[in-house]
Amino acid sequence: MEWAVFVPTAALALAGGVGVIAARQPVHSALALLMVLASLAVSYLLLAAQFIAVLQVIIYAGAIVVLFLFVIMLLHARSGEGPREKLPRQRAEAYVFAALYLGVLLAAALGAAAPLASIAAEFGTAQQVGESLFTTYLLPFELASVILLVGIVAATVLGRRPPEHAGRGKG
Amino acid sequence: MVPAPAYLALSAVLFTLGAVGVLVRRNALIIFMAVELMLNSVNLAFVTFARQHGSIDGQVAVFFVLVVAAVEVVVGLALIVDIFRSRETVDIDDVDLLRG
Amino acid sequence: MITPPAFDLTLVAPELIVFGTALVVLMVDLWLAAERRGVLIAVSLLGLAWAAWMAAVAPDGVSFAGMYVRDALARAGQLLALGVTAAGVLVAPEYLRRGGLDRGEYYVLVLVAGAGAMLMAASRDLLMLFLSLEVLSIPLYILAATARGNPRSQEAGMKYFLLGAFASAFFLYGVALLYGVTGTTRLPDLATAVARLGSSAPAAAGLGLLVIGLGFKAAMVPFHTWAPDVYEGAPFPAAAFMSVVAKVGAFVALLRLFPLTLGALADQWRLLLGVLSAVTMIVGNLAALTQTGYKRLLAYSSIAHTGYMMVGIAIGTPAAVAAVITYLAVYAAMTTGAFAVAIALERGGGEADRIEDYSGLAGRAPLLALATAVFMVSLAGLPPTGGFVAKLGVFAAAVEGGGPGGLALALIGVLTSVISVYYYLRVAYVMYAGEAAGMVRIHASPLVNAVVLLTALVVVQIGILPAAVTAFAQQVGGLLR
Amino acid sequence: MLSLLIFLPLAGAVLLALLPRERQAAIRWAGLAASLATLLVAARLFQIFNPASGDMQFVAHATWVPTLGIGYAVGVDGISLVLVGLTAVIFPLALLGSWGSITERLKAFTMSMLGLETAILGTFLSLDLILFYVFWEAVLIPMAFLIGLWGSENRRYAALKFFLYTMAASVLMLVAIIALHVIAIDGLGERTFDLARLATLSLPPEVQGWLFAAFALAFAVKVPIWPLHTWLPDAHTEAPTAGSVILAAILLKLGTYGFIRFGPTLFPDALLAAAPLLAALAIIGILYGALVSWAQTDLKRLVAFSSVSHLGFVMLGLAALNVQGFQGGLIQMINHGISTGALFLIVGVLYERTHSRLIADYGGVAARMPRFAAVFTVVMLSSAALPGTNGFVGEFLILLGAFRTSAWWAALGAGGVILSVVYLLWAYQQVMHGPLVAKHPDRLVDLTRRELAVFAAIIVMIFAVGLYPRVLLDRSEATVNAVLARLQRPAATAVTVSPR
Amino acid sequence: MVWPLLGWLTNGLIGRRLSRALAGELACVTVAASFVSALGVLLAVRPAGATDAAVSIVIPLFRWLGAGDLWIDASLIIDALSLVMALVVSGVGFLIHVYSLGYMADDPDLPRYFAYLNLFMFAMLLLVLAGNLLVLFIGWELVGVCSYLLIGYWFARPAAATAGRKAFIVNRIGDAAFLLGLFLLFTQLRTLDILQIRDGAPHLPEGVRTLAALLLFAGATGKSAQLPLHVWLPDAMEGPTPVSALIHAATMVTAGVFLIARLDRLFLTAPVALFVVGIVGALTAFFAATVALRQYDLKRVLAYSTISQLGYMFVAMGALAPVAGIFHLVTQAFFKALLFLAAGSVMHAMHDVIDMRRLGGLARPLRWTAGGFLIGVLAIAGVPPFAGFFSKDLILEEAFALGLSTGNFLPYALALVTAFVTALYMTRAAMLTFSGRPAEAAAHPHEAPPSMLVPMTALAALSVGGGLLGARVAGEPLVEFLAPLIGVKAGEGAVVHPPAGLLVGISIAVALAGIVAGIAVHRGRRDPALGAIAAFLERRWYIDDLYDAVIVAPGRALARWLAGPVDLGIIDGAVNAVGRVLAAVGRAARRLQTGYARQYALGVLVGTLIIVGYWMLR
Repeated sequence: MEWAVFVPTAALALAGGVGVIAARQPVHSALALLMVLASLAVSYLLLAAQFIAVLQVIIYAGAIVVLFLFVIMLLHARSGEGPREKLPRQRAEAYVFAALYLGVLLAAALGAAAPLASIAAEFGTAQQVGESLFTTYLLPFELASVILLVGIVAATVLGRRPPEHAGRGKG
Repeated sequence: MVPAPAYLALSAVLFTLGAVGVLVRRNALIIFMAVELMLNSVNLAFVTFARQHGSIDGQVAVFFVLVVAAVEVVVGLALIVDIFRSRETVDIDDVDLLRG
Repeated sequence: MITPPAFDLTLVAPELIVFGTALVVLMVDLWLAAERRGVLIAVSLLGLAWAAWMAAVAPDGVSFAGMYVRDALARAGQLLALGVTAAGVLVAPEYLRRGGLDRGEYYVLVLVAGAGAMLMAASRDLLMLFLSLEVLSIPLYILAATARGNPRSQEAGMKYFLLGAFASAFFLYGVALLYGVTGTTRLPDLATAVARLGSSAPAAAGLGLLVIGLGFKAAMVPFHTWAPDVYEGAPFPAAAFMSVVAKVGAFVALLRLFPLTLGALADQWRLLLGVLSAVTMIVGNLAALTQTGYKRLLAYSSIAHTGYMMVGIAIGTPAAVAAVITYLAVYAAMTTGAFAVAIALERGGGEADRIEDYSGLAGRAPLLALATAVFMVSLAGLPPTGGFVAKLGVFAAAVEGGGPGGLALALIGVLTSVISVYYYLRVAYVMYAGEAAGMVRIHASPLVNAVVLLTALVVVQIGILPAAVTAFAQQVGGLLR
Repeated sequence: MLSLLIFLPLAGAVLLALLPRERQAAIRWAGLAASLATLLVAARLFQIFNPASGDMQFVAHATWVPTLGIGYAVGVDGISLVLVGLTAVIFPLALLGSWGSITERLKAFTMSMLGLETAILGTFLSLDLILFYVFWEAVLIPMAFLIGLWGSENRRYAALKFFLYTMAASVLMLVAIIALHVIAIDGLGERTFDLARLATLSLPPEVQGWLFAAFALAFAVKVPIWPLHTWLPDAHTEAPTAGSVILAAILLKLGTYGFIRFGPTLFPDALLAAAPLLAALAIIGILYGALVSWAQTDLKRLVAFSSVSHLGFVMLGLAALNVQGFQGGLIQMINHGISTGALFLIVGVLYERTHSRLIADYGGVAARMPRFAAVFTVVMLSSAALPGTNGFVGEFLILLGAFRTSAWWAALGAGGVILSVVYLLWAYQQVMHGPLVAKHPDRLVDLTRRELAVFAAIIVMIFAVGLYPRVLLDRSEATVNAVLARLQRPAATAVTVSPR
Repeated sequence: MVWPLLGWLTNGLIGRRLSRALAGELACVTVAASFVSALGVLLAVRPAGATDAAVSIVIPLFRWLGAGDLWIDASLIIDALSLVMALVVSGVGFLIHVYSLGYMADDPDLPRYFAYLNLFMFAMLLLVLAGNLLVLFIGWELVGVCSYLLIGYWFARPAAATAGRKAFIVNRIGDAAFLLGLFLLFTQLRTLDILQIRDGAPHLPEGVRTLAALLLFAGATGKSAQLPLHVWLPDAMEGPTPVSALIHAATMVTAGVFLIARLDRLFLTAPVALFVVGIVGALTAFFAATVALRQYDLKRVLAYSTISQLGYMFVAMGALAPVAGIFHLVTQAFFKALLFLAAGSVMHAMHDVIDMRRLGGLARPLRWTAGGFLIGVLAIAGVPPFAGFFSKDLILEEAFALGLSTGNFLPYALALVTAFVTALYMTRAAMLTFSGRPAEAAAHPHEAPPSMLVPMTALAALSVGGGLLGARVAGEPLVEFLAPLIGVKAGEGAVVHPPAGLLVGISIAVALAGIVAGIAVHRGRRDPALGAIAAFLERRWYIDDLYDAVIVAPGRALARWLAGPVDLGIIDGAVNAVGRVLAAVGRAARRLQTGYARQYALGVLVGTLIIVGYWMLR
């Protein structure tokens, strides 16, 4: 039963993954990414991570991909790649090493696999995750807030109009 | 029940796909998406391992990764926009003043 | 009902204070008139001083469900991070004013990054470590790009960010794998679990991926490639700060992770880290040989120094750990100093980042030149400066605790040090022998001068009377026993 | 006492830093005063030194870096005493000798010189290996600056080469020092770099061999032993007069001193085994240096290669491993300091007047500068080891010592005695004799009173050592015997192995 | 006893100092004082020595140097030998000082000249009086230096400077051997004290004795210009003529002979070494005499004659007759100095023309000089009753005796032939210079001033009468004085006494025949030697050329080769190559830094692959 769900989602995720890196237009990539994210959300449900699945949809699909799309529209048409490939060997090398790496990674990940544990019904609920966040993971949780703060500062620093005679130094 | 190796294999493949994207694409936006892909594959691994151990820690980790990923996207996109304003390009290979 | 766990706020007081200071600076900046930014400096320094005091007196302990630990290593990391953060605050204002980049957020980012480095020293959990790393890194990405409108600065920020995020993903996958095999991210549990597993491919892969994440921050070869470009492109104060703070964070984390946590498994990682350190020493020094830019020179030099410190990590004995701490202190002082000197100079309205720009400095600013000479001599590892004491400690530990491999590392270390003499002394030579460079002006900012003076004093002090520093470092090494 | 001696010049340099740059005369006098004060202290040391004892005297101990077992330990014995004396004497002379020729960056120059003096004295007096190494390396920095800043056209290359070459060799010594320290942790049960403590270790021969090789390499480059000498001609040629003088007179002695100080004390077996090799290289150096000198066109290069030859003699004496050889080597170190230092001053005198170091640019100078000719003659003859001058005492003892170890060594070494006359007389004739060859003959004015004073002091030393060498020999005899006694211990067991 | 000696020593030193400031007279006075002191010492010793002439009085001065078991005491020896030598040195030296006053009168650099000369006197006296071989060696080298300085006195002349250098270097070669001999003796005997060596030498193993003797003899050949180290002496004639007379005829060159006499017990107990000494001496005597036949430079003729005569002295040594050698040394000092001074007088008169082909007919204007020269010629030719006759005859006798006892008649034969040739070339020289047509350059030859003539006269007198010192008719005072001291008594080794009268007759006949032949040859305007032989002789047996071709030129080439290709090319090249390689690697490392972030990322991936792969497979 679960296989029936898993196989299509996995296929969609893989297709989306290929789509992200293969699409000519950034918009297509973004949509492919959305597909991956959604597929993964389904997987999370299969893995008894309801809360995470919800977060996945809300934050990733709802916020991050939208942000990407927003920027793509902002930069508009000229956001493509340059005409000239400056690193002619890069692509081939990337494929070769990535394939090797995939082998390594598969070996490692599959080596870490174990039978699934039996879990309680409330496993992965918002309440359980939240409880963990506010007890065991209180300090990291606070740190996450700091990171978000940094994101805000970054946006203000980088988003502001550059100063008049900016850019000391060369160039 | 779908066993853990299936999820983990998917995770590994997605991670590699993301890495390939970073390496072969020149559009900075797509590169960032590829990085997001890699982070998501990590999340899948975390969730799988959490299920495998029956411990919630892995899912909490995903929460943090999500936060970091969001902030990275903000920072990265801000940088792209900034560069685009001055150079009119998002091709990462055009960003090569510094070398040697 | 959720009951928060028992936690001890005094334990995390130093970090809290720094974060608080950052918030205060952020808020105050909103209301502050542009010409009164000096207040921000004062506030930052006060906060850092308070944090340092707390870091010095706060008791040891573990809290937050075992996420956070305060011990000698944490204290060393915190004090070092606080020191370099203070320097990072001090060297900036004059430069920023010159470049029209003077914004309160700059200090906020410096403070947050500093706090991140502090937390890396105190993290007792891989997720904690990951978050601390990001708290450290993300501000640095932004700092590198602070010189808005300058393509080089933008490029620096972009490259740093892109590669940093790439490396972070690897690090995270490592965390995931380790969690997968052991079911925990808490370091002590992890250590026992990995030890129980014996030789396990996923655990090994996980540890390897952790090395990559931290090695990237420390600019270890082959993950160093970002460093020269980023240092060169980043505004001088940012480069100065990131070159030391990232190193402090990365190395305290490496110390925490390998010798302290996984010491029992030294057989598994010693050779690998040793080879990496050797490669790093060689590549860093050789690539620096033919550089003409001051920043790039310092960048490659920082890579080389990563190699030297890695020797200590790879050896992993108490003496080696102590040596790494000493080395970090010396490295922080001399690199900050070397950058600070450059911040005081300006060529044609821009940064004086070519070695020729230092030509004839001795005639124009003898004390500045003398300090630079001290930094260069120390970077080269020559007595009677801290650089020598630092290298001596590392190499002595390597010979003592590393067997034939340690001896080999020590030999590679001393020989590459000889190579480094060539490029460091070239700077000193140009300062003393060259004609005064045209278009180069000297901005004698009291703050920058103070940093130069202090770092020079530290370098000389550690060179001549290192006992206090080495005794403190030995406490850290003592954690192993 | 010893610490005062070591740091007195440095204190002078620090005080000098307070003087304004423009007051050149004051700077010169202050520098001279500091070096003379050091000389006074050294003289007092010479006076109160007990020549009957072969042990370290005036030893001072202090902990320095307790966690690493590094101590501050200084002491003086007969061997270091005479070298300290040489150092203290040469520095004022070198300062006087470059009185007028350095006008740019005078303050930095004088400070470098004084800093150099501290480093050199420290090297001679250190009894802790790390302390020794610190001073040893610290010597490089001011010296490289002296060459690099006040040298002639190719100075940068020469300074870097000097620095890198000598440092590359000495870092291996650092590793060996550390290794020794590590061995001591097991062997003695304590962390120490103290020479006296480490000397009580009995190391297996193979370990000794490796450690000695590392030490010897550092010293060999400094000496320099053929074929590790090529930094020397460049450094000498490009250095300013004072730099050349210090380099030749004192710096090269650091290497030979190292052999004496550490060879018998720490690595007696290795030294015994390596002695024939050292002797062979020394002999090659003697002959090679002399021959190559003969083919030089540049006066300073010629003197530099003569140093290779002379230091070959010193090494030959040391390799003889007997009293005469050691004493001769020691005396020859002093002699070379005096005579070759003087030769560089002489070249400096010529250079100051005509700005040429090329032999071809000179001829018949004796007619224009008779007093200079007389000085040159005496110095040259001293360098050629004429009896009655200092050089003879050294070479005689060395060759005698060598002869007692192996007649062939002495026979080949005696070839160097002949060749030294060949190149020295050749150079002297080219410069001083024959018809006058000079672009500006009027510039060839005879020695000034200051120069004459410097040379008078040197000539007095030449004859003093030549006629009454016991001033030095008596003070070092007991020490040399004590040092050599270290070699006897293993020799007793090695009798069956060693052919000698 | 000590006082005159100390005064003596200080005379030498202080004289040297003062003469720099004052004129040359002072130098003469100091040397005269030396002579007088020596005489005084002689008179003081004589009564004591009447009963035991072998006594040697040692005067220790101070302990010079010590290292281990080596202790060198600076000390002096007063005994018959040293006194004889001291008297000759200071006596002839004094005369030549006086002569120099006239000869060098118009030289601008006179103080320097006399300073050198006095230094030489000091060194020579040190040499002859030394009580320790090392002290002797000091004097030995010092005289070499003075010789160098004096030969090169006119340093502006390249030939003079070069000649001085050559003299020094060739001497140094011998000295190096000497030094090795010292080492050998010291390692065997643990002392360098001359008296102790004399006592200890006979007890040494034969091989050691021979080797030591040969090494010392090698030193002696350098100083005394014997084959093959004779080449410097003819060139040394570039120095002022009084210098040639003093150093290169009368005193310094005899040091080698003196050395052997001083260490007689070592040499006389080393037959192989003695054999070599005799052969070398005889060969040298013959060689130099033949070369002298074809020289046109008057001083060079005299130089070769000196070499030849020195050869005689070594023949005497080789014939176990050191006393005869010393005797000839003394007489030779007289007549050779006389000949040189006369030659100097000719030069003085002829404005430094010295080529005999441009001289001639000077007998008339230079009457005194010619007379002196003639006496010298007769003396050197060995015509009785001149001094040379007695000493040379004694040597011939001893050589013959050696032949009788050992069957080695070569020294005798060569010596006899040489006696003939000597008479021949000396006669030729005298005839060329003084008789015949007045030469082209003889513009206005004028006789020398009294300061030059008086010493010549004195020497002439000594040349005439000096032979009596050793003549049998006069009771052999010198031999008697020396013999007890110099170990083996002269002739002791000779089992068969030679027929003395016959030998005397032969030598007289040979000498006269030589003179007659010389006159005949000169009259006949024929060259004394023909064709290829003439060229052979003129080129001095090609020995100088051989040295140039075999040693000097290759040495120079070797030096250049070492300095160029080897030192700069290989050794230094290797050092610089290290630097270049490192820099090249550095540049390569820089090229890896392409500036493309994607490539850096690839690097990260590859690094990860290696690290993780390694770690997993480990």
